[in-house]
Order: sequence, then structure tokens, then C-alpha cells
Amino acid sequence: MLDLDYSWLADPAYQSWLVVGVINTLKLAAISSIAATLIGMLGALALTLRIAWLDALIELFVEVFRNTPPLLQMLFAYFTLSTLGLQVTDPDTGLSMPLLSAFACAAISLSLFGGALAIEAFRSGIETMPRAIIEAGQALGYSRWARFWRIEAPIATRISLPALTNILSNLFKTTSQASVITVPELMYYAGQIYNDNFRTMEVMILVLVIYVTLVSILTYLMARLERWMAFPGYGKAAS
Amino acid sequence: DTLDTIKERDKLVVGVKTDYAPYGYLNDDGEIVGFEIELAKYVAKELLGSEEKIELVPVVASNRIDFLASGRLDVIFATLGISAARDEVIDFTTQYVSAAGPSILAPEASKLTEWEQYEGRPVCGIQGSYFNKKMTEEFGMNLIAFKSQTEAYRALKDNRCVGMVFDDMTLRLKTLEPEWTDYKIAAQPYEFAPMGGGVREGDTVLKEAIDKAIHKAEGEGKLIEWEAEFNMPASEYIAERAKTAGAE
Amino acid sequence: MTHPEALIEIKDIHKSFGKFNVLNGIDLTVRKGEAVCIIGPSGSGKSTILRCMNGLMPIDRGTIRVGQHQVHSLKTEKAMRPLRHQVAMVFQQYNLFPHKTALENVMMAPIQVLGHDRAEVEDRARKLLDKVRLGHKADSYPGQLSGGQQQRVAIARALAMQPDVILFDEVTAALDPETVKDVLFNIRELVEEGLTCVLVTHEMGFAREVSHHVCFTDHGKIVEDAPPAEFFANPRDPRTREFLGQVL
Amino acid sequence: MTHPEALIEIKDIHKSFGKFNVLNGIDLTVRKGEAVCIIGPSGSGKSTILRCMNGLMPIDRGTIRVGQHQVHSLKTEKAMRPLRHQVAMVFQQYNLFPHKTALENVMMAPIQVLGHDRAEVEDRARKLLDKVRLGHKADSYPGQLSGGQQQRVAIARALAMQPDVILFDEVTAALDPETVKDVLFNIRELVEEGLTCVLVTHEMGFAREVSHHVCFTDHGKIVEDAPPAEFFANPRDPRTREFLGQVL
Amino acid sequence: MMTAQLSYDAKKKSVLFLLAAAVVVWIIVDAATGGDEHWARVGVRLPLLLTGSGDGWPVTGGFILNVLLSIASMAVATALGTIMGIATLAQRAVIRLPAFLVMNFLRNSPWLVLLFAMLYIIPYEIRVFGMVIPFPPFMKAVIGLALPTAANFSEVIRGAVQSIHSGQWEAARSLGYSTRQIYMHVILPQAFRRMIPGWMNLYALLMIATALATVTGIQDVLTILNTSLAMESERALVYFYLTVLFMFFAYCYPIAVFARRLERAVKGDNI
Ligand SMILES: Nc1ncnc2c1ncn2[C@@H]1O[C@H](COP(=O)(O)OP(=O)(O)OP(=O)(O)O)[C@@H](O)[C@H]1O
Ligand SMILES: Nc1ncnc2c1ncn2[C@@H]1O[C@H](COP(=O)(O)OP(=O)(O)OP(=O)(O)O)[C@@H](O)[C@H]1O
Ligand SMILES: [Mg+2]
Ligand SMILES: [Mg+2]
Repeated sequence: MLDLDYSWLADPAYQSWLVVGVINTLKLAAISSIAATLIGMLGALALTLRIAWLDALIELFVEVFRNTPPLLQMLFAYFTLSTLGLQVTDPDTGLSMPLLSAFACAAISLSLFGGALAIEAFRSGIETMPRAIIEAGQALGYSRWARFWRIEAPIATRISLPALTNILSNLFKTTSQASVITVPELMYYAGQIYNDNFRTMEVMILVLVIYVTLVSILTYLMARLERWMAFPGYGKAAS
Repeated sequence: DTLDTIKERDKLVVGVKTDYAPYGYLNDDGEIVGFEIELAKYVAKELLGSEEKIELVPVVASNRIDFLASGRLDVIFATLGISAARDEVIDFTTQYVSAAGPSILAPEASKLTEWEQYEGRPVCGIQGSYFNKKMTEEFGMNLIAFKSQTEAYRALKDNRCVGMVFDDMTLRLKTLEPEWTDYKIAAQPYEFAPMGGGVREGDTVLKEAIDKAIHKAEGEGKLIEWEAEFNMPASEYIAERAKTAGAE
Repeated sequence: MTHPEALIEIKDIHKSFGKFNVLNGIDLTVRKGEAVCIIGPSGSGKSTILRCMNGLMPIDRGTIRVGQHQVHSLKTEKAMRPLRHQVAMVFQQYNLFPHKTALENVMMAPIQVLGHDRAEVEDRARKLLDKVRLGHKADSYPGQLSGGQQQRVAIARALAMQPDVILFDEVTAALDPETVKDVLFNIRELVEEGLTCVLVTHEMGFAREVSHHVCFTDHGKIVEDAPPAEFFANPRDPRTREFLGQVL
Repeated sequence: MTHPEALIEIKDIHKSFGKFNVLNGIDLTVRKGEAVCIIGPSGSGKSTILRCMNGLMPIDRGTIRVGQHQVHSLKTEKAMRPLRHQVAMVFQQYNLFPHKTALENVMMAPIQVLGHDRAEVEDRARKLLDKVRLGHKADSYPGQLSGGQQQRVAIARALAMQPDVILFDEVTAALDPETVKDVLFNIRELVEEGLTCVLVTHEMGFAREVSHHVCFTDHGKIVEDAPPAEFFANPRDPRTREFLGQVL
Repeated sequence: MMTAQLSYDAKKKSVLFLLAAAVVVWIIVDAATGGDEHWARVGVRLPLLLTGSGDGWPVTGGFILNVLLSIASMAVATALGTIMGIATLAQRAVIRLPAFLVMNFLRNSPWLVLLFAMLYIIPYEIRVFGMVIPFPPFMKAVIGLALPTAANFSEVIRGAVQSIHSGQWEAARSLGYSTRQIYMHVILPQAFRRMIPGWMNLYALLMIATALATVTGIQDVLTILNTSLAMESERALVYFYLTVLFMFFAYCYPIAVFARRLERAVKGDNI
């Protein structure tokens, strides 16, 4: 039924497209993962201060970004932010052009989307902190800050790690949507290739395999990190 | 085969453009209209007896062939340029338009008037255009390919690219629009490309039935009428075809 | 009337959770270097008294003085820190930090809270672990220790702070008799060295052996307070008599 | 040699977790209608013995017979079900079903597993709850009960199965003396009615009062097995003597 | 200042209220300074964006199609995910391992790519005994979205089942329950409560992902947005995007809030 023809892989143009595509996918995923994790940590940290106006802003940010499609967020950033004034003058042609390239738009959208999810994850890690641990810290005379840094943050990080793994692998998968705003990543070049050689099925299968492999490597590394950070008798990784 | 299926279901499923005036686009009421839409309706009438027995499925360049191949569509009338590579995966109907190949739309001030000058520069384009690989491989452009024309025009206006490469006629019509008066055709087309409908590889019976319908339309001068209706410049090619078809 | 030598002085404290009154006017005085046991049926408010004593739980009415601190008037976490440095607590559920080894659990607070020298603290911590016979488990995480071992780490952790007062909440529950005896010896030694202890326990033998006086709580009140010999031999209150009569 | 009247017969069982040998050749015989207590230091394998007896944990070597069941040769969950109908267990942590009320916890298994008549089971369950003095708590969820009350519901749940044998794992840990006494009376009554009991406990008074003979485990072996009078007055094994010497 | 007396929650609420008010004011000011023209365009196209037809009836696409798509996919995903989840918990390796592989494959592939793949793997028409059963793109989109959702849901089920304390298994076993009975009477009733928040979160995620269905060629709100933008001016673009973003937000936000409330409620009954 399926007779798959992969002879097109011999074409050097396609080969270089695939390589560039994978490199750009990795770049986009790495940048947005790191940024999302940082946003998540800072956001959750800010929430522990319990400053009402700051918390309201963070909550708004989280809800807006996690309740709208990242695809739409990227399109919005790409097509409308420059209309709203984010422009620079191109020194080459003297014309004004958008400040943010397609790649920047995708990276920023994905970071914010992932960051919103990460804030939630870290926040819930801090919230599920056993009351007993907090009391022990209090009883030993820790100040609120010292208690947070020395005791709660390390434990919360550990508790949040599985959720973070989910978010980062989700983010990695979402990078494929950046093809829609012409970021030259894997999915974009996949489109270029099958529009050229019409071997859609073969191209899609290859792309699927590449993505699954890359995401599996990511989740494997995160699982290693979980195990490395584990302390006996706590969480799943220990047992 | 497909023709039987069409008759059985009593409806022709056609893939058309919705963002490609004058061939297929949405009017202010949100209806799909255009040169190729009229053609498709005509074909439906010929095959099934009524213009109404038709389902218009919006497609873009990058998905039209897949939709056809996977059985979603019976036929496409979607500004499909005839090329050897495509002929390997689908069958073309008789061609009904011969348009100039790609040209480049750029701001009035642009000094890039030769194709070779675009090497290494960002140029907007559309995913699924038959000349895309030539642009990157031969001219060395940094092609930024969008899914739809709307997006590509938008990106050109934003100066995300120094020009937009696309079918000459469409771009020429664009320069006539009030918002596009300070744009010009910077690089001229280097070839002419005929356009035809597409059916699945091996759908010979359907292809012949459609060909017959198109010839009939040409003979009745319908295509010239539609040209006028949708403000297309009168093309010699269509007039020529109408003459030969009428003579038969 | 104030006892001049009293280290801890609790007067008429009340505490309720919603409509449920847990403490109904508790009075208690503990002199420096004394060990006081609190016994009583489950749910009678024993743990709550300890929690109030080091400010983990605010009270509704009454006064608590520990050393020079007026606990009931300390409102912020910050204001309570000097109190906490002076009063340590060993919890019913141990509450060790799961992400640190036994040794680190003991060393953390003196270094991080009191700012003591690391080398000196490590030396002290190792001595304390030896004292509770856990020198060989210094590098185990709480999850790798048995209940009795965790309990002893918790005691060492409290002692490492070199407090004036330690509050023990059911240190012996779910320990086997041998370990109970161990803990008893440790505490007795500490008291002889001048430490003040308040202990909550279900183990009558333990209360008899360790304490200078014993309090019996019921329905949020202290209904009897006497030296252990008198308390166990001649309880005056009928409720105490009934309770002690049940002991096997 | 087989004891003809022995209901439970354990011979030379071994069990290890990885490299750690928990059970090193346990022999134990329990006659019908007897109550046997197992005491010993924490981690000596007491709970493990109980778990092996009703097949919750497979053993590495040796034989276990309960009634007519050869427990060591039952390989599948399914094969163990008749055994489980005969042997009930009360867990150290109670393990009540939190989504059911006290009454439902008691009624569930007889209806769903044994297929008994609902009305009859409800009647029996209410009587059992009355017997453990919890008739008024029939409609409370486990989360609304105190530890001692949960423990008693767990006992009622085990009894509702009308088993021949009940295994009790530290039913008295963390209960106050009054509640311990209550539980003691209940169990004694059951034994008088002909039930066979195996109990693990840390409470020496309890062991003395309730049992026909007492076993002392250490390092995965039973080092002493004697009637309580003899066991507590004249322990032969030095390890037992040492252990009992620590009891306050 | 008066706010100094307010409690934390009251303060936060009032800040959020102020933010909402600021947005409303901004819209009014913008409308007064020329934005009304663009909003009018949005108004004209709104029925098209919502239902896919210019006068709002019949429903052939648009945002309502996204909603229908999400509901249909969730139904399929729940059924598939339950089977997959229980299969990954099976004791027999012949069932567990393949289920585990399939689940991981689906979980690790991007939704967009899976949806694309569905386009080519499933035919548009199936012929059985001369009957033509059409397989419209809507169905393809449903399956394409349901597959990754099912894989995620099976994880939710697994997580919930495994979060039940092992003591419950032992207690039920020692009462003589069979494995099937233990799932039915003891584990699933308890796990169910813990699954609901995860299920709802997943639904919100799925709703958001329906935007990707534009690649299957169905007239979802994003496809329509794009085609209608062809007829609109540059400035109106912003207003159109904001409108569609708001549609998703307005639909998903209440679900997410409700899910979180349930999550908190459930957290308490860990035994
Ligand atoms: N946060 C709370 N909300 C409501 N009631 C509470 C709360 N904390 C404790 N209680 C109730 O207060 C009473 C006293 O609790 P406390 O922990 O002081 O008892 P205890 O004497 O230490 O008992 P035990 O011997 O079981 O430890 C109990 O009846 C308990 O149900
Ligand atoms: N799953 C396991 N993996 C490894 N070791 C285990 C496991 N379960 C129990 N053990 C070990 O086996 C030993 C015996 O455990 P068991 O629960 O039978 O002790 P016990 O005599 O009941 O002690 P306690 O009085 O504390 O309940 C302990 O040292 C424990 O650490
Ligand atoms: Mg207590
Ligand atoms: Mg045990």
C-alpha cells in the first residue's frame, strides 16, 4: 500500500534545507526554553512577595498567554506589532522596517507562552510545599527570605520539575508552528520540499521521525536531571 | 472512476483560490467569485446539468495538489501553472490561460531591476509556486515563502523583503490599486507559462469530459466575457483559443 | 503574681478554630532547667500549646512570656526571630528537610541563621549525631532513615541551635521501647546540663522518668499539674484518675 | 512434623529486598482460636511476615500454609482470592477507602466480593460499628474521623468479611492509652468467639494482656516464642532480655 | 490612601478591575479617534468569523466550528485515552509495551505535524460494498487533534491512578477483590476526582490547538481571518487579530479558572 520513495533525499538542495531547518528548530527551542524557564522562575518568585498590583499583572499575563493559541500570538507579533510602532530604519535602503524579524517574533511569542505556563508550574510547586517544612524553617528562626532560598526554592524546583519537562517538550513541539510566519525551521523547509517534489507523505514521515527523536532526547535529558536532583524518599524518581 | 463518483454524488468538488483576484477571491458579501470560479461552474453545468451542483473548496498553492491527490477534490482550478514536475504527480486539463511567468514587485525607488541583483536578498514569495526552487537555487535569493498572498503583500509593505516574486499579471493588477501606486514591476518576466486545471493522475475519463467542457466554453466566447467581467487585460491567447475552438 | 525564676510563663490563653475552642484558659509556668511533661487524650490541645509557645500559632487571648519575649505581642515573622533562636522545637512528624542529608539538616540553621563558622558547626553537628548514635548515618537523606532515626536527627537539629528551651511534640510515638529509652537518656542528660524542656507524650513511663512536673490536659484546660510521683500515685482530679486507670 | 490442629503453619521462609535479607528463616505455628503477638525492634521484619501470610508479598523460599491454602504456591491474584476471603488484615495505616463513609467501608467488600445480600450486610455492619462504639459515626467519611476511630473502622471492616484469621499490624501505635484499652477489649472478645489473630505491636502491656503466645523477632528470625507469662518473666534469649530490659 | 486598608485579595481584585477598565477606556478613546472605522469593519465580518457565512447562518466554519471541533475531538480523545491509559497500566507486557510506545510517539510529535500527517494518511472517501462513506476534512481534523490529546489524557489517567496510595491496593486485595473490581470500586472512583482538573486543562489546550486545523483545509476561524484580511485595510489588521485572540481567551479562560478551582479542591483529599 505504501510505497515510499526517498530518492529525493539525495538532492543536495534538500539536504542543506533539512540541516538548516533542524539547526533553526534547535536554536528556537533552546532560546525559548531558557527564556520561558527564567520567566517562570522570576514570575513565581515575584508572586511570593504578595504585592497585590504585581500579582494582578502577572496573573493577567499568565491567563492571556496560556488561553490564546500560540500560532495566533506569533501571527499577531509578526504582522501587527510593526503597525503599532515597533520599527527601525533599514540603513541599506533607507526604508523603515519592522524591528522584530520573524525569528525574533517566534522566539518572543514562544518564550512568553512557555513562560506563562512555567509560572503556573513553579507557583504550584511552591504552593504544594508541605506546611510542616515551612514550620520547621520558622521554628529554626529562618528569615522569610532565607527560608525561601535555602529551603522552599530547592524543594519547589524539584517538585515542579516534571511539570516543567512537560512544558518544555510542549514548547519544542510548538516551534513547528513558527513555520507559519516563515521562520526557516524544520517544518518550513518540509513545506518547501514537498511543494517542490510532491512527496508529501515521505517528507511528513521523515519530519515526524525527526521531531519525535528530538523531543524524546529532550525528555530523556530532563528525566536525567530529575533523577540527578532527586533526594531519596521524595517524589517518583526516588522509588 | 472519479467521473462516476461525481455523478453518483451529484456534485463536483473543485479546489479554487480565494485570495487571488481576478481568478478567485471573496467579494464584499463573502462569496467566492472570479474567472476560474465561472469556469468551474460552467464545467459543473456541463457535467451534472446545473451550476449549483458544485462545492467550492478554498485552497492555497501549498495545499492544492495534496488536497487533490488525497481525494478531497475532484479537480482544481486554482491558478495552476503547467510544469513538468507537477505533471509527474497529477494530470493537467487543457490549458485555458497563458500568463506571463514570475516578475518582481518592488517599491518605486528600488534600483534592483535585474533578476541577478536579488542574490542574497530577502524576497517575499508564496509557498508552492512552481518557480520557488529556481529562485533560491539559480538566483540565490533569500526566499521568504508565505502560505497566502495576503500575508506576502503585508510583509512587502512592512519592508520585510526588498521585493515580491509572483505571477506577473497578478502583480501588475496590484500596481493599479490605489494603495500600491508607489510600487512597480522591477524585474520583468523571463517566460510565459500556461495555466490549466488539474485532476488526479490517471483520471483520463474525467480529464476528457472537463476538456470538452472547456473547449465548449471557449467556443461560446465565455472566457472572453469573463475576462471583461473581472477586469483582466484582454489576452491574445484567449482570443486565439476562442477562435480555434469556435472553428472546430 | 510573677515567679521571678520562671523562664516560661503562660497565663490564661484561649484559642479557637472557628467555633471549636481548643484552648480554654491554660496557665503554665516552667522554671529554668526544668522538664515538664504534658499528657492527655488525643485532641485535647497538647500540640496547640507547644505551637503557641514559640509563636507558630497566634493566640486569641492571654499572655505568653518566654525569657524576655512577650510572645503574644510579637506580630511579625521578623519580630519572632530572636524568640525562635532561643526556643527550638522537635515536631511530632520530625519535619526534616528532605533535600538535605542528616548532617546537613543539623548544620544548616546554625550556619545560615546564626551565622556561625562552618567548620565549628560541622564539628558540633558530628558530635551531636554521635550523641544520638547516628554518626554512621551522617550522609543519609531523611528518606533513607527509619522513623526512629529521623526522630533523633530532629533532636540533634534542635540542639545544634544551642537553644535555652526545647519543645518536644510526641517524640516517642511509634518508636520501639529500645529507641524510647535512648531518647529518654539523651533528654535527661540535656536537662542535667541546664536545658529547659517541655514535652508532649503518650508514654506514661517516659513522663514519669523524665519530668519535674506533669500536666494533664482535657478539653483545652490543664486539669492537673503535679510532680510525677504525686501525679501518678495520687491524682486528685477524677478525669486524671480515669485516664491513668486505663493505662495497661 | 505437622501440627494437626495448626491453622497457620510457616516453615523456614526467606525474603530479601535486593541484597537486604529481611526474613532469614521464619518458623511459626498458630492454632485455631489463638492470639499470637509478634514484637521486636523496628525494621526487624514484623510487617513483612504479616504481608507474606496473606500473599501480599511473594516469598523467596519456604512454605506457608493457612487452612487448606498453600500460600507459597499461589501465583496469581486470582488464585489468592479464596485465601483472602478467609484471612483479613488490619493495616498499620488503616488504609480506609476515603471516598466511602464508615458504614460503606464496612459493607463494600461483603456485598461486592462475597456477593452477600445487601440488607443482611447492612444489618451486620451496623452491629459491628456499634461493637467498636462507632454506631454514631456510621455516616462520617474517614477524613472526618480521628486516628483511633479510623483504626476501629478498619477492624470492623475486617470483621465484616467473617474471616477465620485476622492479621493486625500495630493497631495501637499512636493511640492514647484509653483508646488502646478499648481496642484490647474488642480483640479479646473476638478471640473468645473463636477467631484466630496474629498481632504486631510495640505495646508490651497489650501483648501481655491479649496473647496466647508471644514471638520476638530480630534480624529476620524469631529468636523467642513463649506464652506471655514466661516470655515477660523469664526470657531465655539474651537479645529478648536486652530488649525487654529497655521497657520503661 | 484608602487602598492601604484593603486586604490582599481585595487589592488584587481592584487592580484587575482597573486594568479591565483601562482596556475599555482605551477602546473608547481609540474608537473616538478613528478606530471606530476599523471596529465597524470587524463588526461587518464578525458573523463570517463566527460562523463561516456572511450572514451568520448556516454554520459552515468560523469560531463555532473551532468549538465543535474541540468538543468532538475531546470526546474521541477521552474514549481513546482511557483505553490507552489502562493499557499502559496493564500487568501483561504484551499489552503494556506497545501501548506505551504508541503513547510516547503521539506525545512527542508536534500537533501541527500530526494534523498534517492525518491529511495524507486518511482518505477522503472510503468505499465499502459500493457505498461511498465520505470522510470530510472535519473528521480528519477531529482525529488529528484527538490522537495527541488522547496520549496526553492517558498520562493524566496514569498519573491519577498511580497517585492513589498503594495501601488502597493492599487493602482491597486483602479483602479479596479482583483486579477489575479494584479498579471499578476502589481506584477509579478515587482517581476520577483527581482526573477532572487535568481533563479540563487538556480541553483548554485542545481548544487552543484547533487553530492549527487550518492546515486541513477546513474553514476554521484562522482560515477565515486570513481570507477576510485580503479585503481589509492595513490598520484594520490589528483589530481583526485582537478580535480573534479575544474569542479564544473568552472561551478558554473560564474553563482554566474552573479547572484550577477544582484542582485546589482535590488537593486536600490526598490520603
Ligand atoms: N487547623 C485546625 N482547624 C480546626 N481544628 C483544628 C486545627 N488544628 C487542630 N484542630 C483541632 O484542635 C484540637 C487540638 O489539636 P492538637 O493537635 O493540639 O491535639 P493534641 O492534643 O496534640 O492531640 P494528639 O495527641 O492527637 O496529637 C483537635 O481536636 C483538632 O481537631
Ligand atoms: N520495598 C522495600 N524495599 C527495600 N526494603 C524494604 C522494603 N520494604 C521493607 N523494607 C525493609 O525491610 C525491613 C523490614 O520491614 P518491616 O516493615 O517488615 O519492618 P517492621 O518490623 O514492621 O518495622 P516497624 O516496627 O518499623 O513497622 C526494614 O528494614 C525495611 O527497611
Ligand atoms: Mg499532637
Ligand atoms: Mg511495620
